[in-house]
Amino acid sequence: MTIDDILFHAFAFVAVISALLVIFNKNPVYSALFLALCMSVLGAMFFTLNAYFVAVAQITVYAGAVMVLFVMVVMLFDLKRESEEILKFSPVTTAKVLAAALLCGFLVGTSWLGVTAVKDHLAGQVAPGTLSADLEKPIDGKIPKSIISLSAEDSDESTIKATPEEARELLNKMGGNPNPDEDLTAAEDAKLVEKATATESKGEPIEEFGSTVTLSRALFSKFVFAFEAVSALLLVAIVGAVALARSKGGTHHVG
Amino acid sequence: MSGWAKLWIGTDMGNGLLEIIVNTIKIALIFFAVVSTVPLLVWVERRGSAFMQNRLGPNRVGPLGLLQLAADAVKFIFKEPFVPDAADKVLYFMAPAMCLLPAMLTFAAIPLSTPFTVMGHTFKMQVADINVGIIYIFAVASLGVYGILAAGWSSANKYSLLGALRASSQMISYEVAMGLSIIGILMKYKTFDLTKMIWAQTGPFNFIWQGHIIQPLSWLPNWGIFFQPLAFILFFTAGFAETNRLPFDLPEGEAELVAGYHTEYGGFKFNMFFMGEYGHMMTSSALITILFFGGYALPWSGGGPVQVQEFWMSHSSWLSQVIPLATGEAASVLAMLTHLICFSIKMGFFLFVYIWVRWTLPRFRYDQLMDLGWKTMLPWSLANLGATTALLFFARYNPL
Amino acid sequence: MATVMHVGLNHYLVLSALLFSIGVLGVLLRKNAIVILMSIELMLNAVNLDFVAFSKYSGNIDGQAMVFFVMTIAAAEAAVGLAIAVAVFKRFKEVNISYFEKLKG
Amino acid sequence: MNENFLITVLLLSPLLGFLINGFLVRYNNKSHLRAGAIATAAAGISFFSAVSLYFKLLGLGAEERTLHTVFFNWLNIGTLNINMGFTVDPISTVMILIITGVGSLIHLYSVGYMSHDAHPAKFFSYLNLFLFNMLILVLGDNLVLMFVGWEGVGLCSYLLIGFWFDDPEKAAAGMKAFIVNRIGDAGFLLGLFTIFVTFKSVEFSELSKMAFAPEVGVWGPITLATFCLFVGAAGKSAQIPLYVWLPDAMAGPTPVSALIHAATMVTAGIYMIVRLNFMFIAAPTTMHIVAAVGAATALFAASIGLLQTDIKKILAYSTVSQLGYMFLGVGVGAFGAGFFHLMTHAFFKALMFLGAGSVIHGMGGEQEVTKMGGLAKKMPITYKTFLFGWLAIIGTPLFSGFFSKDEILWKAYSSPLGSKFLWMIGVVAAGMTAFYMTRLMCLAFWGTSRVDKSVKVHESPLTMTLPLMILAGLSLMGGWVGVPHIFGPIPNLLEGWLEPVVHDVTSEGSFLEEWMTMTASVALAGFSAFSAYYLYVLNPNLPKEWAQKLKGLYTLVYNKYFVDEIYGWAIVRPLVQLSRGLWAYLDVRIVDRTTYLVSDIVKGTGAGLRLMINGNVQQYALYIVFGVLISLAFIFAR
Repeated sequence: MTIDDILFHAFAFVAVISALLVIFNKNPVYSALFLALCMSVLGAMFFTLNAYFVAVAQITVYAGAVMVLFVMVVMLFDLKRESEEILKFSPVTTAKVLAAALLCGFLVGTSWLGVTAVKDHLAGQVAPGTLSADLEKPIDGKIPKSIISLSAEDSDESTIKATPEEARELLNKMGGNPNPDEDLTAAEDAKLVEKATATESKGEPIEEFGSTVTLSRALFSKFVFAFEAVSALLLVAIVGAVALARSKGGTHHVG
Repeated sequence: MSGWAKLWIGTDMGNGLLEIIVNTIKIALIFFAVVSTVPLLVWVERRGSAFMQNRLGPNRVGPLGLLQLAADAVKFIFKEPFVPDAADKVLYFMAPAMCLLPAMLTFAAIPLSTPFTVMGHTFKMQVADINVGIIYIFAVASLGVYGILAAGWSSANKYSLLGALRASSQMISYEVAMGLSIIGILMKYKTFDLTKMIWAQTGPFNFIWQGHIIQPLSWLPNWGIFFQPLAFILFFTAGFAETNRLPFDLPEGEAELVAGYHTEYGGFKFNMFFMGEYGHMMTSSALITILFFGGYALPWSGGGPVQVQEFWMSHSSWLSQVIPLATGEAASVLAMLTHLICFSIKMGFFLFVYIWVRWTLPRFRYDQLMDLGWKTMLPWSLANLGATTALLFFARYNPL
Repeated sequence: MATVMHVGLNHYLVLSALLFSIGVLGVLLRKNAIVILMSIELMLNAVNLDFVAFSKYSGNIDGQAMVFFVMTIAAAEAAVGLAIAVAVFKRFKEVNISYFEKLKG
Repeated sequence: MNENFLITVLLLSPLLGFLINGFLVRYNNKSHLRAGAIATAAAGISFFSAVSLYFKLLGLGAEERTLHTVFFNWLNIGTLNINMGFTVDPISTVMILIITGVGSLIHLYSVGYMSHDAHPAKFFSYLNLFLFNMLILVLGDNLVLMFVGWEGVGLCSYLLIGFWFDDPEKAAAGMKAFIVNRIGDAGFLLGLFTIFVTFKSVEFSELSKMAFAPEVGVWGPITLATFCLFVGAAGKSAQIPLYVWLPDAMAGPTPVSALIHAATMVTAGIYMIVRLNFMFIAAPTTMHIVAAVGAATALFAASIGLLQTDIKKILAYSTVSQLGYMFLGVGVGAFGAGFFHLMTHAFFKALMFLGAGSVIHGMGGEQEVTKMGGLAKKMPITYKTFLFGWLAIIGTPLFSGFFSKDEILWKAYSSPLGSKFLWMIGVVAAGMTAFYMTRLMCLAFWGTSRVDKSVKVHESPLTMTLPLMILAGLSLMGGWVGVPHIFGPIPNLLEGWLEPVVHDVTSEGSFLEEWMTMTASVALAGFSAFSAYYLYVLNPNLPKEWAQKLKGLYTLVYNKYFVDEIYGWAIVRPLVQLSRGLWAYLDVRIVDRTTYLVSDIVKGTGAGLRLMINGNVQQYALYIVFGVLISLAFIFAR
């Protein structure tokens, strides 16, 4: 139990509860506020995942802008508590709930078992900590073969190959480790490897993984077309939204 | 050792218990500092406005009327809590907290001074050292809208709702101009980290042109305002709109909306809105100081303990006798105190400007406000951004 | 117990799966068009979490870049969706999803 | 300038002219000068490049005279690899010089001829497009590319024959040409496929490297391929039995007849056979067929020409007959001779068509020779130039036609593939040619005038007469490049030029025999010419009396042996009836019912599925979830 673990479980709890409240609350205002909460919590979780800029963007864009828009619209409409039951019993409702539950089961199952299986499959070659430190977990249940092969192909060779010795050498070279002769524990080794492989695979040893610089490098080089396309999409969305929502004769139209 | 302490210390949780305790103390300190600055500001506001309007202001209770603050606080706390009948109770009670919380959270990221070392432990004068500090502040500040919206809606009052909608659309609109206005200076500093920004503003005025450091006007401090005056004006103006203060206090325009979103609030709940507003004001002033006026750093000087010693030795005859004695930890404490004072002076000036402007300028009309935000400030921000980008590009400021 | 509490990639994926399924349930069950839009946002957020977690655990920044695009598209979707909701509200004085069935050719 | 650039200019200049005239000029623009200037300039630039290429080629050694350029890889499917590649070698050089040279002159001529037309830009754009396609045909370095040009010129021919499509007869003539050509093209394609299947290549350079052993019998692949290709050639070059379209094609404007239906397109068949001479040589059976068909066409068409009264029809049958000569030449293995005649024929037949055009223009659209006469004085330049053409075609010694025709006849006589019978037919056909050409001269230019009083006959403008004069010069001198050996040590330039790529069959025959055959044919031609002059100028009433006496034969020949009627009765009518039957029974009862059944099934399914699509968005979302679940189940079940 590290502080990160505790934070994760706390955040996860809040996120799931608020997500449930989003859909099971009859008052849309509360739904929107709970969704904002859920998004903020996810943003906080991104901080723990070293995605600082994305975290802040998540809070600014989702919680600060998109959800404000929702809240404003809901409040402006003055939507009241819905009188209709959300979980009214009917065959269709049952089918919907069952389908969602089944989907949930599938997804959770694949997420939990699948990744564990991948890790065990690669355990022979993987340096500790590259995918997760959680390597001792036994497999129970059937392993979907496709997921193993898919993930095995996808996993980048360069992130797997660094050994602790190499990682330490690399970090010494770039001055990341202040005491090169210090005897490191296994856990610290794992962290070093993670850091080294993350930076090495980008070819930019100076910047920390997840920093704004690395992210913006990717955004403005590899994804520059997508970036431009998305900006065009935003423009189109703005025009479309204005055209849809305005009343005839503009906002100052009388009558 | 108790169970909890074992849990904290037994894990690889940073530096363990000490950090937890220090952080808790810092959080409490900052909170109380902000909260206790508010009455002071109120006093300044009331006295200042009185002098501007050629009257006296509160001067009966205590010396210079300073105890009036305490009296007001007591009044706020002991007022009868009143809840409108049609109000959405939960949100009605939560809204003031939702307003105050972002103000506090933003102030948590402000570096107040240089770190200092006592007994081998280094303490940062900042609750949370976030490497994306400036956008963190923007992000959290944007959450302040929820409090206002919740307050307006839950009061079940048309004036409240209209005020809330006005406030929130105003805040969202000016956020855009505000965010865009500082991108130019962020490009100059090449960081989101507030501390690094301050360090980038130390020393005399200089800049990089084609790979050479040029110091044309070394009698100026190396402050951001000299590089981006337009950005300063835009940011400062948007700051008024973000804090909902005059001349942009449309949400609570008493002639039209009674008191806007807090029409139905009274007592301590109203006080919390009040504190939230002043908290925003303080964050805003602190940000202006950090972005454009060198933050806590002494002007013309470097930011380290040695430079601080040099500063005192050259500016004060009696301190020059004592200062050389301060070495190591003592020097760092001295630097911290010096910088804290420096920061307080700069920030205090802008807080005063906020008050000054409030009692000087009349209120805008709502469409004028929106026009100013979208049709004037946004284009100017964009123009500033484009010009800065071009200039930095041709100056080869950031060689790749 | 220790392995379950010790956070790894799977924890993030499971959380994401849960949030996604909740979003799906919301889309299927709720009648209020705006809440349905919110549920869609929830699903997108779940995917964002996946992206960021994978990014962290594979040491590849591309996941974070994707989150960026997802966010942008979500914002655009929300804007247009809400505009449609406003238009529907103006016409029917309610935003029940069943009114959308009446929007034919 | 390098050859790639020159070839590019050569090809793209007409294309550019086509694009400018076709798309940038307004459809109803009547400025014939502007459109004509653009088109003529395009053709002129092309001609200039062709001349440059010729000199470039001349600078190379005799065996290396091949310029090859590949623009891009066009098709690459399996083993089939086709480049957009162009070859300039001695054969194609002669062709591009003829095409662009004669073409430029005809463009220039058309400026005057089309001056009163409503859509000159359209006309000139078509002409330019034709040039472009013809150049692709002759320059293409493989059979497929040649086929592209082959079809392209067919299209242009169709468009230009039916240029005045307001007249249903002319539109029908265009369609007839198109359909008859398709029959030939089918043969061409079959030949192409056979070659590709057998030799795994369609490139001329690769095919020519393969050694073909002469093939005896009827069913060998080479024989089959060459025969199919010959069917294509017969369609394009108007040989029996596919010649019927060419006389009708005279419906088009006269410059078109001169350019397409006399000088260039109709010779594409000859060109193709010369191009593939190495392959045809290896198929003696096909060669015999080619020679026989050529000889038969020469005689048959000449006999029809004897009694025609439309000036253009006479020239058309003459063209068919001369093309028959060329096939006779290549059929007996004298590729060089056939090619030589192709060249000289291009000169004098273009000249005569243009002269005829000039006459028609001067007569205000009159085409019947019976209504002309005595035009020599009224149209002196046209008359004098036409005279050169006449002298050339009837084989007057020293004129171009004499050399080429006599070379063919001599080869037909002496080649191992030829025979005395073929020679005899050739000589008789030559005699007939002299007769009907003299008859044309008599009726149109000599004798008394039968011109209607209302018609103001006038000489044509300079833009029309200038090409005539140039072509007249060429008709005289064009043959001097191929003087036969019996005339002494004058070098046979053309033979030497073509030698590296064209492999003639060596013929045996003595010096004396060659002189004798030549004298015989010239004598016969002279006699026929004189008898025609006697019949139509000195005793103008005699032909009518003879026509009365031999009424049956006269009717038969006058009506072109009723070939069109026979085709109509034996081929077209049964086809139409069969199609009617298929439409009434097969299409309505089986095909339509099947399609209705299919559409009913689809409609029924749709009606059923429509119940699912009820506008309930959440239900759609549920379907999506089901879909995801099913996909996930598949992944897990695997």
